[in-house]
Amino acid sequence: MIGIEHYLVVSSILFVMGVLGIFLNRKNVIIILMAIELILLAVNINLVAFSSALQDLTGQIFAMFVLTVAAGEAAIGLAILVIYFRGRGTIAVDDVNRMKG
Amino acid sequence: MIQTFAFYLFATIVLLSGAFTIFAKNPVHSVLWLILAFFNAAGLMVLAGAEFIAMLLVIVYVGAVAVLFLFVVMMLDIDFAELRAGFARYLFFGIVLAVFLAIELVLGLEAFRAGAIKLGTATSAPVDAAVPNLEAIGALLYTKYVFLFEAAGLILLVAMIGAIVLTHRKRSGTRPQNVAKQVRRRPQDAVRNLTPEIGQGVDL
Amino acid sequence: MIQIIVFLPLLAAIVAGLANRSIGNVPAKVLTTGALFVSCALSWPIFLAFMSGNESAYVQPVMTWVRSGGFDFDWALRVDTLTAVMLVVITSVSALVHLYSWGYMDEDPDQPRFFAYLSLFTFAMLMLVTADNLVQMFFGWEGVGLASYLLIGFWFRKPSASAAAIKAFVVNRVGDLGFMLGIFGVFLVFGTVSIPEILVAAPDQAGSSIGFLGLRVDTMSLLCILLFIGAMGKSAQLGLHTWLPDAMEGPTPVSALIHAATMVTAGVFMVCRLSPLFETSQFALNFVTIVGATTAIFAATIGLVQTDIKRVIAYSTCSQLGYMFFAAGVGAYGAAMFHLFTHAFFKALLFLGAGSVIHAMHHEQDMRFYGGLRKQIPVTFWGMMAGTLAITGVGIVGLGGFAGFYSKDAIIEVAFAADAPYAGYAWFMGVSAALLTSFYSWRLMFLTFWGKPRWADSEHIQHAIHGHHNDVDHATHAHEEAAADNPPAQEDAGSAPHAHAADAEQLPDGTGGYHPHESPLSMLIPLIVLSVGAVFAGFVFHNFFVEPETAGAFWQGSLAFNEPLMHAMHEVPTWVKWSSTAAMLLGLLVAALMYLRETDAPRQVAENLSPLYKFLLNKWYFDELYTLIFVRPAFWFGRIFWKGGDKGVIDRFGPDGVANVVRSSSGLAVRFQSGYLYSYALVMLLGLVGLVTWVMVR
Amino acid sequence: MSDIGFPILSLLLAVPLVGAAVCLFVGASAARLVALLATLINFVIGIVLWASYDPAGAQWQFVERADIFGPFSYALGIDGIALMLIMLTVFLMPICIGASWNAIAKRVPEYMSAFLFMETLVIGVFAAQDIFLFYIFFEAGLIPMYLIIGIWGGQDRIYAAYKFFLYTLLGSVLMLIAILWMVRAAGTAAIPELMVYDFAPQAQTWLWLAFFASFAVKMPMWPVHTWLPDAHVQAPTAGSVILAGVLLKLGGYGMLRFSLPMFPEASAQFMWLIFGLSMVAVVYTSLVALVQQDMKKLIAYSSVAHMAIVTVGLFAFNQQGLEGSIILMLSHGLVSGALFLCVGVVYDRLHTREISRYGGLSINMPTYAVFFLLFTMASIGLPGTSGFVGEFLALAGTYQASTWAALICTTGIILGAAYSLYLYRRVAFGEQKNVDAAAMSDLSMRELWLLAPLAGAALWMGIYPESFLQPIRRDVSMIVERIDRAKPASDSQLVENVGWTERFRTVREEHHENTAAGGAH
Amino acid sequence: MDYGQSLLITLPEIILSIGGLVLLLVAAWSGAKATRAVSISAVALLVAAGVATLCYTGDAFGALYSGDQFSDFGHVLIYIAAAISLMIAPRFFQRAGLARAEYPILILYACVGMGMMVSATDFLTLYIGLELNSLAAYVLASFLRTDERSAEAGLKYFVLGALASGILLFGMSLVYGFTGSTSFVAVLGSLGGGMETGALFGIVFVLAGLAFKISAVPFHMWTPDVYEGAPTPVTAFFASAPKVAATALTVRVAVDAFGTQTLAWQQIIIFIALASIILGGVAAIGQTNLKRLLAYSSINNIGFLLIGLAAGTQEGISAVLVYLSIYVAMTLGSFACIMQLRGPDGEPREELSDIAGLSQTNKGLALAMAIFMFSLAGIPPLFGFWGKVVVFDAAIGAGLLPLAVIGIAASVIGAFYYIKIVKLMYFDESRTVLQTGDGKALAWIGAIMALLVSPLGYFSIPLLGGFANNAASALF
Repeated sequence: MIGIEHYLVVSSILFVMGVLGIFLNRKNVIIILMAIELILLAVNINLVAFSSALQDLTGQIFAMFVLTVAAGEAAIGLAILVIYFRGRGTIAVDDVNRMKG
Repeated sequence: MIQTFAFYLFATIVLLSGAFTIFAKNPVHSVLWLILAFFNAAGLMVLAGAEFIAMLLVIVYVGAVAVLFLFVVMMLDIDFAELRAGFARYLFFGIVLAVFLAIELVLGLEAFRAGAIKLGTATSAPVDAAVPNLEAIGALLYTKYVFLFEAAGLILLVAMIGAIVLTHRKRSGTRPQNVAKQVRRRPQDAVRNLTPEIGQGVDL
Repeated sequence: MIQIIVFLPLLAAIVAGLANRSIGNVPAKVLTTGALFVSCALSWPIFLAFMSGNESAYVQPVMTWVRSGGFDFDWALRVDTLTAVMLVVITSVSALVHLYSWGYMDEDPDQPRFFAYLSLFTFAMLMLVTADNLVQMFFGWEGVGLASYLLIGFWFRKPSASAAAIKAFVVNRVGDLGFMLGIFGVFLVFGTVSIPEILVAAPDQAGSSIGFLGLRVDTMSLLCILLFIGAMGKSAQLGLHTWLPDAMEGPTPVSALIHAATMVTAGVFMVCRLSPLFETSQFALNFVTIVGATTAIFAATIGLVQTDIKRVIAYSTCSQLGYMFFAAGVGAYGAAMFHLFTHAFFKALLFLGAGSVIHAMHHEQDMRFYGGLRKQIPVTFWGMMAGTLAITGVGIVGLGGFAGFYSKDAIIEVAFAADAPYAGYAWFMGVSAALLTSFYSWRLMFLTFWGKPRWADSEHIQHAIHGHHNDVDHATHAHEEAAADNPPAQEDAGSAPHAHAADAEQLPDGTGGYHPHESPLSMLIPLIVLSVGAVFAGFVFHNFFVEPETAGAFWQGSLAFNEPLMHAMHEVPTWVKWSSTAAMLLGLLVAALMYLRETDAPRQVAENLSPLYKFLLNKWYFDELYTLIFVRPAFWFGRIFWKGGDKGVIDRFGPDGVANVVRSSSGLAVRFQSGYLYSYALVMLLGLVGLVTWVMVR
Repeated sequence: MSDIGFPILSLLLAVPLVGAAVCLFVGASAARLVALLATLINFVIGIVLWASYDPAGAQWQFVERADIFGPFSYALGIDGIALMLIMLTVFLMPICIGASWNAIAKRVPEYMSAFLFMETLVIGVFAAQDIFLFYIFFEAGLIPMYLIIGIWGGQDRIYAAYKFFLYTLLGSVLMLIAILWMVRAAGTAAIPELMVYDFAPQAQTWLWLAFFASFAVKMPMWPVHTWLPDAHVQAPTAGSVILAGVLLKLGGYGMLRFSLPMFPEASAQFMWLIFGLSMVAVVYTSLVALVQQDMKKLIAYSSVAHMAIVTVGLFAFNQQGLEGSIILMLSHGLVSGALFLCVGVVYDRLHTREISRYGGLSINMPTYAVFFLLFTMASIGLPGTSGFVGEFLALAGTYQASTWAALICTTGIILGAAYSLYLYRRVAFGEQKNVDAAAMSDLSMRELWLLAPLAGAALWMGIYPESFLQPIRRDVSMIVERIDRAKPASDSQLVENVGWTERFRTVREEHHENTAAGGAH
Repeated sequence: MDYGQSLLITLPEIILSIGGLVLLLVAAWSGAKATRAVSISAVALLVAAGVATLCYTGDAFGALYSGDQFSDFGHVLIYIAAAISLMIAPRFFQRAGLARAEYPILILYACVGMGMMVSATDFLTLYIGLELNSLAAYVLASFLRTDERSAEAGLKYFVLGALASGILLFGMSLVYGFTGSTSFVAVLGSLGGGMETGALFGIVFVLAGLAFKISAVPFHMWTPDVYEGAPTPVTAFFASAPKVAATALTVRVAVDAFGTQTLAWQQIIIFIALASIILGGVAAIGQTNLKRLLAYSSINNIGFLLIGLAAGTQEGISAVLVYLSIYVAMTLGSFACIMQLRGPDGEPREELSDIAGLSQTNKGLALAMAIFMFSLAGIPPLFGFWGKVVVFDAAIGAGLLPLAVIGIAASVIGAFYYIKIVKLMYFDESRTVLQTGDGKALAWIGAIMALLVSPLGYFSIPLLGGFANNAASALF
């Protein structure tokens, strides 16, 4: 068995990477969406690892729900992206600042 | 041993492809890297004994989500050349911050402590080795978590409604054929005779 | 009866003041003057009753005033010998001044107002002298201050008049500060402000000490000095005298009533009223003596060189008040009161006489433009003469003389006789001042009534001659008077002026063709009556006021009558008794020499002693000094506090500063909200890292 | 229920409130009438209240109480002090309405409504017996005053309105925290019970400071006074009247009702803070008043100086000081209000407050000049006017507590005379420099009717202050009794029969003892 | 597990879900014509759900869902807010040409999610409810899809919201791992026996995720942009119902799940409370857009709410609920007023400069707006003051005196911009002639809310206080 801490390290790094992806990206909103998926992936790894370590299925159930929600989220996110693109003709992150202050 | 090797392989690839997902300049590449990351994460999960979730990950993410991404990337007709430019602005600060957070997390979670991590003790849904993973999950899902299961369905419903509400549009620019109108049309309505005077032109 | 005496003038003042436009001039004048004559008529019987010993002190309660945790004082009218003396002085002089004003103010459009003020003043003064407690005395004290303010500023269009009015009020308030603190201290020490109770309790507190401003001082000295500061203000003693000469901006009857006969003597009255209190503190008495004696000589020196007829008399008043104070300081309260009494008559007489002269000279007040008026206005002349004889103390030792002879000489003698520490100083100053008094009084007489007319150069007279004059023209005069206020210093009082000579019609006799005429009867009657007083008051009353055998019974303990001292006064060496007479004669002689014989002498003296002359002419530079150290800094600090303090510091660093900080931090916050997704995410991450770090290091 | 079987205090609150509501729905002229009527009715009710008040009766009279939630209740009731201040309010209000009769031309219904609302709130402050209720009324006064200054004010009205609002709000929010703490500690929100509750001395210190923050701003004390001149200058005449006449009294009332009886030890501890600030205020603001060119600003600064005397009197820890301060507050309410009215009279004619634009008004406006003079004299505390009784008693009380404070504050009578008379001289005396000023007509009948009652009241209070002292006497003595235990040592202690030779000796040791006992120096 | 009982307890959610489905079908068949009918039905459904929520109490589906008094309070408040958001919306969307039946349906599903949030006693329920609400909210934010600002708002909301739920999830996974359960009760018990750093991190991450939902500093960045960009009725909805749900959720998590580790989160709450008060106040001063300004105002108000939570006592929770109720009334009222502002062309106006001189053109509207502003500033006698009183009272009761002092002093900053709006309406002269009034619904809602926060509101104190006390007692 691989120790739980290994999983935790992997998921932590993945999580941080996802977060990094959100605010380092200046050019493309889609990549941000993908970064979000990475975060959720990290969470899922965490949940499954804990589930396994705890010998408890709740974690896996949780992971399943996360998956479901992630799918829904992706759909909504992309839909918003689409209408945004329709309106502005761009998905560059730098341009998403009509409102500020 | 093979487990350990597999873990490190999967873990390394997950992290690497995760990094490439973020740093790839072409969004299409990003999506592909993401798919790779998902596959390997599924591998990690299999290692942890969650076969069902692993499969689900592949099916849902790779089969649906990632393809959706790809679809949208293509559909949006983005000028990729323009998107090539780098990260600039918060790069340094952001990385420092992220690394700091990662270190904190790792330290905080005490992965490097001599002893094992003291986890809680689970009581709610113990794993029964005799029952297959899929069956056990199914049993839980349709009994204890049925309420949430239904609610998750609502989430998908909302996502669907949302996607439709936002993206569906009546195409006002198209000109479909109107057969009845065509049939009803008579020559006298369509033609008129004029005798224009010189230099006056015709008033359409 | 006493209520009628006191409140009738108030009633008259209210009616005349408020209803002046509906009832007209004459009824207002009749009402006020009538009220005063009634008061006067009722006062004399009281006084006579006390003289005859048929009456003893009593208190007539009027109304509750303030009850505050033991700090209780009511409206009440106290009548005793001291009050009775003051009653007759006040009501008599006031009645006469009212009458006099009929004539003097005849051309003024605002007569009801004037008479209302006069009556109001009389009321306040009566309240002061009938006070049973210190606070009511303070009421009268400030009330007369108000009336004085109003009357000085009566011709309010004159800038100088309104300035003088403010000056009088504010300087008096400086004294009142002392008075108020004195009252507070009295209450703290005795638990009451009732005068009789204080006087009874005072000896018990002699020698006790009390904290004041972080110091520990003798209780009674402190109280007496604080109260005396009030008296100094009202009675224009050295340091707080500056308002009195300026107060001459008011109409002359006002000067006679308020700034000679009554109000200014309130300080003396107060010291006498509280004499048992002062008796408990030798230190305070010494202080009173020194202040009084110094004022006597100081004011007299200034009087020597003034050219404005009213100002000469004003300084004379100041000086005479000094006499009264040092008399009180050495313990001769009876003598002080006696001088107050006689002085009221002869000084009012002098002022009214001066008013008559001014009236005749068409509001010219500069003595350098007078001369030779003896024949033109004889009644005035003789009245003034009586006054001058009285003030200079003309008389023969052992035989008798004019009023001042009795009262002033008594003071000088008693100063010699007293064994108080500074009595010797007081005596010397007294005699010296007598010399100066004689000089400036006679100088006034000689310049005004003797010599050749020098009217032609007066602008006032010029106006009169050329018909520029009209009835409501006081303000115009005022400007010129203000301009003439500070004549060039080189110009001596006695020399013929040439400042305004440019367009004067040069007639050989110097009259410019102007013929002064005697004042109307309403003005002359008071003169005559007061002349009688000036001549006979001393002779008639000295037994009651100062004679050791009889005065004790007369005063009935209403002041601390020191019988042994009065005996000692009679025992002084003969040369002492003659000293003041000699001083008087010397003064007369020098004055006559300088202003009748060698009319060029004054100018030479002035030139030879130029610094001293300037020093005196500028009144020892007191006004300049006060302007420099009080008035200017007050305005300067006011501006600093306002612009620099309120605006520059408090607002700048307070509300405005905070508002600016908030506004600029608002700008910062808004700038942070850049609109970019990544910066939003960064802030969230920052927050997350912050919180995680916080819980880790905690 | 009240002693007279009728919730008269609630009625007192309700009448203007109803009037305020009605005003919003009627036209300009009707609104004027409604406002006048409501304030007059309230005045009459006030007289009934005064007449039914029994100075020898219970401490709290006309008590009404309705529990609302937790410790919070709708509780009304007054003692003599509150009665007097309520009388002041109901007396000034009709005058304010009258003063705005023609001067306010725009948005009259709202204006009248704001004023009536203000009346309710101010009366509420004085009548509240629940500390939350008090706070609600206290703080709510900001709203109508903000609007009055902001809508109907002068040129810089917005700056002034902001300054007024935020200054006073910042002052009072801290008080709210203190109130909450107190209610929790004492277990009651009833003011009468809190007034006899003994808070721990350490707690008192910061509670006192929190209350002080609020009351000092309201008062206003130096150096948090700078909102006042701006507010006064910009406010319409009636706004200034009510601001000076009533709103400033809230600070004094608060100190009297809360700071002193609830925190006696802290009050003693901070006596020197109060004295120090007040001493500075008297001299500082008087000097500032001396150099003002704007009539209202001058009077505003003089208010600060007068209020400083109120504060020293309050913290003198004796009957005279307290009673004097209360009378001075009442007097200042009348006199300052009247002075602002006087300014308003000429402002209405010439539309400038610049002193130099006037002059010689005694000539064309003699009646006006008389009133102006009377109020000026009352302002500088001439005996026989209301100002004297207040100042005199307050300073007498102060003298017993500290001779330094008494000396410095008494200089206020000199400076006060200087700037007031200087103002009067420039306005009423002298030549008529300006043609338009010279052409102004004398007081109209309406203006006369506004000023005359104030003049009468000022004189009444000066000549027979017993009418006003009697109702407050018992209440003041109760406060004095309560704070007596913390009374700081005075620097004016009498020592019997120390030898003659010791006079004028500086006894430093003794001085230090005194100051040590007296708290912070 | 008794399913029948559980279903009864979750009846409000079931009513809304099924009702929503039916309405969806109706909408699908009749298209935009049915919008009005669907809206009315949706309100009816909310009423029914509200009634249902009060009928049954108890735990449902194991310990996943709790229908206690606390959740009742939350439900009712959410339903009221949602119903009002529905009522004010139709005209707005009509005018925009986007009157669609999906709006009420999405609101209904958001309400289902919010209902689950306030009733959640398990992290799973919490997550599902939250996401249900969030997904609906993302769509609602970009509902005016042709409007660039709306789309941008949706995008920002979505991205940051997803990030936040990632953080939240990560935290929940840690909590799960280190306590062994997702159930609040079990977590509470497990944490009671000491805490691993991992669990502590979990708590921090969970709180951070929730802080995003309630838009507390520093997780507030989305708020101004979303409030500004979203269609105004949606903004009104965002400012009310989800705030209630998220706050109630935060309270429940803090107390029910982390209640044995108060020290771990109290300081965090205190920090973000003060930061919210100050930043909400300061940043609002520079705003020129009314909706944006109200966004900052909501941040500011969340700070006050959190002060009550920081107290961590029953009293504090009760105070939070009272404040929340008053806040909902104030904020909905403000939006009802803002929505009545229209330019001469009939277009909605939402700039600060537009309301200059409003008091001259529309007295009633200006008065109502002024009441809301003074109330938000916490000036008595308006009812907003009472909210501040109870909150600070609770803080003092918990011994958090410095917090109370700083908090209340910072509230003065907020007053600055509230009175600025009053100043604009009353002191300034109007520059543009506005059409005001937009149907009776808005006017009535504005008026009713104004009455509620007017001094008359004090009459509701016993009732409101009683309910809030009961609700709070359910958590302890």
